[in-house]
Amino acid sequence: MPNDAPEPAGTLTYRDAVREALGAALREDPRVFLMGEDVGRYGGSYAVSKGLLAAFGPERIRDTPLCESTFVGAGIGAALGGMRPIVEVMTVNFSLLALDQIVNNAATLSHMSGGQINVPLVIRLATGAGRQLGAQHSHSLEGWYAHIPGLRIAVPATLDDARFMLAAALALPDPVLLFEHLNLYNMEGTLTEGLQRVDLEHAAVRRTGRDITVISYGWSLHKCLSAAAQLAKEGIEAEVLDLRTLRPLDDAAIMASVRHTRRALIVDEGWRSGSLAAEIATRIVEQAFYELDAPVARLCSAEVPIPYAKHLEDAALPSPQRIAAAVRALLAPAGGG
Amino acid sequence: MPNDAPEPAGTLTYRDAVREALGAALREDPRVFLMGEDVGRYGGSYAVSKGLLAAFGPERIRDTPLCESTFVGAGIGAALGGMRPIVEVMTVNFSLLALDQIVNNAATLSHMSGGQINVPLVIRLATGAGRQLGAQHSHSLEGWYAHIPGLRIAVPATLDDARFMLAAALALPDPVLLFEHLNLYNMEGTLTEGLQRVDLEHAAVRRTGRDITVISYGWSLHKCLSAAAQLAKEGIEAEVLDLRTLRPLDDAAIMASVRHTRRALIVDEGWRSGSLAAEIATRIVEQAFYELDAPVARLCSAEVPIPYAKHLEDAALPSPQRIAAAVRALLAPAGGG
Amino acid sequence: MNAPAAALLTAGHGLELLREMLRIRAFEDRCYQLYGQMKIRGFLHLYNGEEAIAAGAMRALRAEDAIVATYREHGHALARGIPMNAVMAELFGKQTGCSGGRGGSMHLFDVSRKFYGGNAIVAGGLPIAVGLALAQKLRGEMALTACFFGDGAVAEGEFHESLNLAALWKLPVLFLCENNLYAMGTALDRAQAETDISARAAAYRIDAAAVDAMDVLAVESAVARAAQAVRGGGGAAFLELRTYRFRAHSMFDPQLYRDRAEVEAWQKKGPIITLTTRLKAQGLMSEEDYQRLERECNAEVDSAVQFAERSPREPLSDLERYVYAERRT
Amino acid sequence: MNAPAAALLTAGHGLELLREMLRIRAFEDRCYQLYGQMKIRGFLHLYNGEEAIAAGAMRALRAEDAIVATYREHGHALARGIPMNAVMAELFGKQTGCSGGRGGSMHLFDVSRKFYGGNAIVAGGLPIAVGLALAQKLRGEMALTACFFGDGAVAEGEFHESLNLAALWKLPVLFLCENNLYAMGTALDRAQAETDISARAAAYRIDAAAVDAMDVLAVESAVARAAQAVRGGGGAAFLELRTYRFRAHSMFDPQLYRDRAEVEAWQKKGPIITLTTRLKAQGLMSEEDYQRLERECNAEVDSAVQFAERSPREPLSDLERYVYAERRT
Ligand SMILES: Cc1ncc(C[n+]2csc(CCOP(=O)(O)OP(=O)(O)O)c2C)c(N)n1
Ligand SMILES: Cc1ncc(C[n+]2csc(CCOP(=O)(O)OP(=O)(O)O)c2C)c(N)n1
Ligand SMILES: [Mg+2]
Ligand SMILES: [Mg+2]
Repeated sequence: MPNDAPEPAGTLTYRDAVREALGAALREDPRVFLMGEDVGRYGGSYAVSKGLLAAFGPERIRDTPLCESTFVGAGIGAALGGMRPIVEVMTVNFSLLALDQIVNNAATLSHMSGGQINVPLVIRLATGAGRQLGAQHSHSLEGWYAHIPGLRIAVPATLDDARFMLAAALALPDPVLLFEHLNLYNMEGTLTEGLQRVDLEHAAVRRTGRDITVISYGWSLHKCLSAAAQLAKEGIEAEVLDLRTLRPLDDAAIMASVRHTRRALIVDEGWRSGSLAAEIATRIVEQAFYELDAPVARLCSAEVPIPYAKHLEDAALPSPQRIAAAVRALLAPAGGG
Repeated sequence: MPNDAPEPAGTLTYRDAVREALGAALREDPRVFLMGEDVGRYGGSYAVSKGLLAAFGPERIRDTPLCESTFVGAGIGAALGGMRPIVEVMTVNFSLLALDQIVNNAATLSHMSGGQINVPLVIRLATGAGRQLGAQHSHSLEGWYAHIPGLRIAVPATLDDARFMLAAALALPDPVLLFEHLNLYNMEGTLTEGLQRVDLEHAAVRRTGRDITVISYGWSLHKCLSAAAQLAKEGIEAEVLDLRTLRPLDDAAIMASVRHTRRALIVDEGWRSGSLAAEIATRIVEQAFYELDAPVARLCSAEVPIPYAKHLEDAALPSPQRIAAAVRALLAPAGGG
Repeated sequence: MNAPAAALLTAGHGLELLREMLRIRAFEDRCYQLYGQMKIRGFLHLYNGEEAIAAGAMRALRAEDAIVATYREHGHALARGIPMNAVMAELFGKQTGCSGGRGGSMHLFDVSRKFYGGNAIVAGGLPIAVGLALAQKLRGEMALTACFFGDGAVAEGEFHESLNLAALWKLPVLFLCENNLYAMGTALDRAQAETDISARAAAYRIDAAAVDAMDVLAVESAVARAAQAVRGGGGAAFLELRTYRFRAHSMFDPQLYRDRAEVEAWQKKGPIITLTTRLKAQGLMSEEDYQRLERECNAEVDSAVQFAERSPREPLSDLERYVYAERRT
Repeated sequence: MNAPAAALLTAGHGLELLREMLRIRAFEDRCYQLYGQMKIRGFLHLYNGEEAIAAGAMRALRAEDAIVATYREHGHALARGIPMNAVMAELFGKQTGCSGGRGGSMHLFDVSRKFYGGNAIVAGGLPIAVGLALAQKLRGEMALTACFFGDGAVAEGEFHESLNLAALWKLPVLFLCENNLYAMGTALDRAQAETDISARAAAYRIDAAAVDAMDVLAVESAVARAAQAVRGGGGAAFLELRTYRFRAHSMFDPQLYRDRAEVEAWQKKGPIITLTTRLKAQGLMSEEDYQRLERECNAEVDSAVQFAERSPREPLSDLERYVYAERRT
């Protein structure tokens, strides 16, 4: 953990927090390096790594050519060779080009070698929609990745997690994918004073409530919190759970909250069919069916390649309004049965 | 539909049925061609296309170099250009190299172009585990692919579907992925007499029953049928539903059966977390919660890269025994609540 | 550079090329402003400095040829003949846009003009172009597929796979690499072990040449010659079009990776200046002609903006349309 | 072929190389039988005919070098020094196998010998090798990474990306392409527009040469020389090792794509025959010596089979182990 890293004073952005995390990791462990497209001279396509090249030099802040499969695979190899690479895939959309390396190698090598090999690789990816980038640049695939055994998937939604999840990921000998939602980079706030580390195991209750559990992560978490604030004015107390890691899922935290509120809504920017929301809903049914007062519900993105036009894009994504409406519907007297 | 194709007489294998489907499609429509690794001179890595090169020549049975991303992308382009390509990706495992083309292009072009473009492309892929091929050759990712809007996913589990789904897929202007499980190729049987076509919309009840609905597809369907036969001896009548298409899912057929039996087990060779089984379970909860007598259950593969050793591989996959046990457990008096 | 010598110039020919470049330039400059006004959103990649490629190449191609481009494709769309109204409306996200507002700047489509997009995945268009050319060959068409892409795409695996397949199968693909020396902030020599891109293409046994793409006439004649060879059944051809991007990569790029002086030096030899100087020197155009062309182009842009502004948006109820085809073929 | 001349031969040296090739051959032939007996399952790709590559190359490499191989890697594993017992037990799916029975024929691992697998995805090992070499460079090791792959891999995008990256970053990778003229049933000239693979590699500015890989001494000296250049900091090197696969691609291959006569012609110039003839001609080995070597190799295989047969299987309760690391590093 960063001992010598200066504690940030006052307000910072999520982007700053990630940058500080990178700086601390690079300072602390000579095995760490950052590699990806335009992480160096350009300063990172979302300006996350700006200044790091000057501070750490081109051996440790490595600009790569456009070759996602190979620089991700090289990250795997470098991890096998004793380094602690942080590979930045500019966005999750381009990670599809590297999927063979991630799924067939990073995720399998440990098991397939009978435990001889670890792949201590961290992959950072920008994710998500909402910036009118169109169908090829707006995927939310972190839930999809969470299907793959051998990977760990984590999603920092808060400044604290943006600042400290990277160190937690680097401390694990497994491949960890960290998904940073585009819309979070400009989020401002302060770090929790005195916080030195976070884990990659536990979900976190970000708001307590008694009437329903709203489960989310990443950028959607903030939409849930804003819906919950609105609902509170109407007398509905929603508990908001931040999953933080999508693989493994913290079943205990999910069930504890649902047992308490007896209702659950899952909010997920992924497409509905085959979403992570479906997985969570199913686990709740498997583990807490008889304690539910209503069917588990989910709110996801419309099942369309995300369109460019703003009104269509907005309509395709979860919004605080739709979240609040879904909560109200779940709390309405049950129909059927 | 194949008019001039001779009706097959008597017994044939699933492999034969796929080959007949290919032959009929090639005979019937000059726009159709087959392209992939070793589909020609080698005869197909699972001997599916054996003989087609001799019958149709190298322009229509095109051996490609090893370049999954490009020959799949070329299939997309050829479809745009007025052909009806059938692209064979030798196995789903290698399709990870082509995922960018499939997800970012095949699935998006129609919507992204405002409906100007169709991608009438059929991709055939061998899928599944159970042959001791190890972690990189045993993926069951058809359920994972079903997450992607813009794609249609179909899984022929019977000889009839192996024989006629291809024509149904070619008749659609959308990209269709057809998944053929390795273990099915040697399955023998006869085609339904007089059958000329099948659709890609409806699930099919393969065995009727009153006590529980067992939902599956592909190779797992046969495990379910064998479990159902065993259970029948014990007086348990399981209804077995063959999904046939994983995207879109036939919700109506699923709910109709579940409303009738009031219990459901989903059997899926995919890994459990984020499986198609989760999606189906969630839909049942969303649409038929108050009609359930027990929590929906699912039986999937263990969450491990599939190991080589036979005893470990067997332990990782659903089996008739485990299916039967899961059914019995669901029918046992409910605990909890 | 082993490009063919430019053809003898007439006034009509020269002014048409100049007009096309000026149209594109005017369009791009307006887009820049409109982005600042938040009329256009998303990623916006401007083509300033590279106009000679789209203008010269499209003139040398035919209506029956298919086109595949990148996310920096306004120029290609306009030069191909997609009405400026439809392109501008697309950037405004309107129903009258050439992709119904669903595509935006990076995804311009017009199938009636065989313009198969805009592709926002670097090198993602190459396999599609190979497939279009395969269809052309299988259908016996006397057409080719022109595939535009940047120097950055050369590092991607799909570049390699696509060049090999096109060469192996002797497909009518014309690869047009727009080498503007940078992929975002990554200079060519920090991306490629071998920076001679046309030499790289030749390693696949594809006829390849480099062209000074600040000279629109050189582009036009090189493309015409290569296209002729491809149409003649000679298989794929490759041109490296040496150019420079005058503006930032996109609207979010502070350009830390290059000097202002470098940009200015290139601007002095830009394609519009080059042709203008030549036309004037040869007495084929007066300053007045030039001014008139510029006015006409600006007027066209003005009216495209008005068209886009006034156009309706797609109804929300249509959000889920076109994910699957509505017609059965 | 511009390979270096083979070194002067001594009896000891020659017999060691021959023994290594005979071991591999005996192992592969036994595997063939064991597959028929269903002791070995899954995909099985045999190395007959190509033994000179593994035997020659491994001798020229050092313990500190890292190795990445393909699914046809029994020979590499054995020549690298993984005990035959552990390799055979792996094929039997036993706990004592070099991957605990979880990997099988295509996934042999031995990290203590820097043998980073077996990889069943064609070209999938190349990026990993590039990364291992990057680690070696960053850590200042005087080591290299040797990456074996087939001619089929040359068409894949990862070949291109990996060669470019290794060349661009001057990484200590030694690319060893086993060109056996076929990728499954696809002959080289139906896969590659340019069939001269070492020329292709040179297009990335990597030192490349082709070697007659039916001559184990030529392989050994070419690898030794290339390895020296790489270790000296010269960046990546590439050898195309021209060889031939005597058996079917895998156990499911009816070999429709080549003539028996072609196979037989190659068998006559196989690496074992070639070296045997030479050793005898130079009076460095008697027929008796040869018989003894063969007997010893067969005995080693016998005992490996016994070891594998008698070994325990992983307990079922361990199925879910190793998906994630158990130790924290
Ligand atoms: C596969 C992929 N990786 C990364 C990106 C992000 N990106 C967009 S444009 C670009 C640079 C491309 O450079 P070049 O091909 O030279 O085209 P130019 O922008 O110079 O016209 C990058 C890295 C992308 N769109 N696709
Ligand atoms: C990406 C990928 N595509 C297809 C396959 C199936 N396959 C296995 S081996 C092989 C041929 C490879 O040929 P080559 O690289 O020449 O190696 P060789 O088998 O001749 O040693 C193919 C197509 C695969 N394993 N991986
Ligand atoms: Mg560029
Ligand atoms: Mg080969």
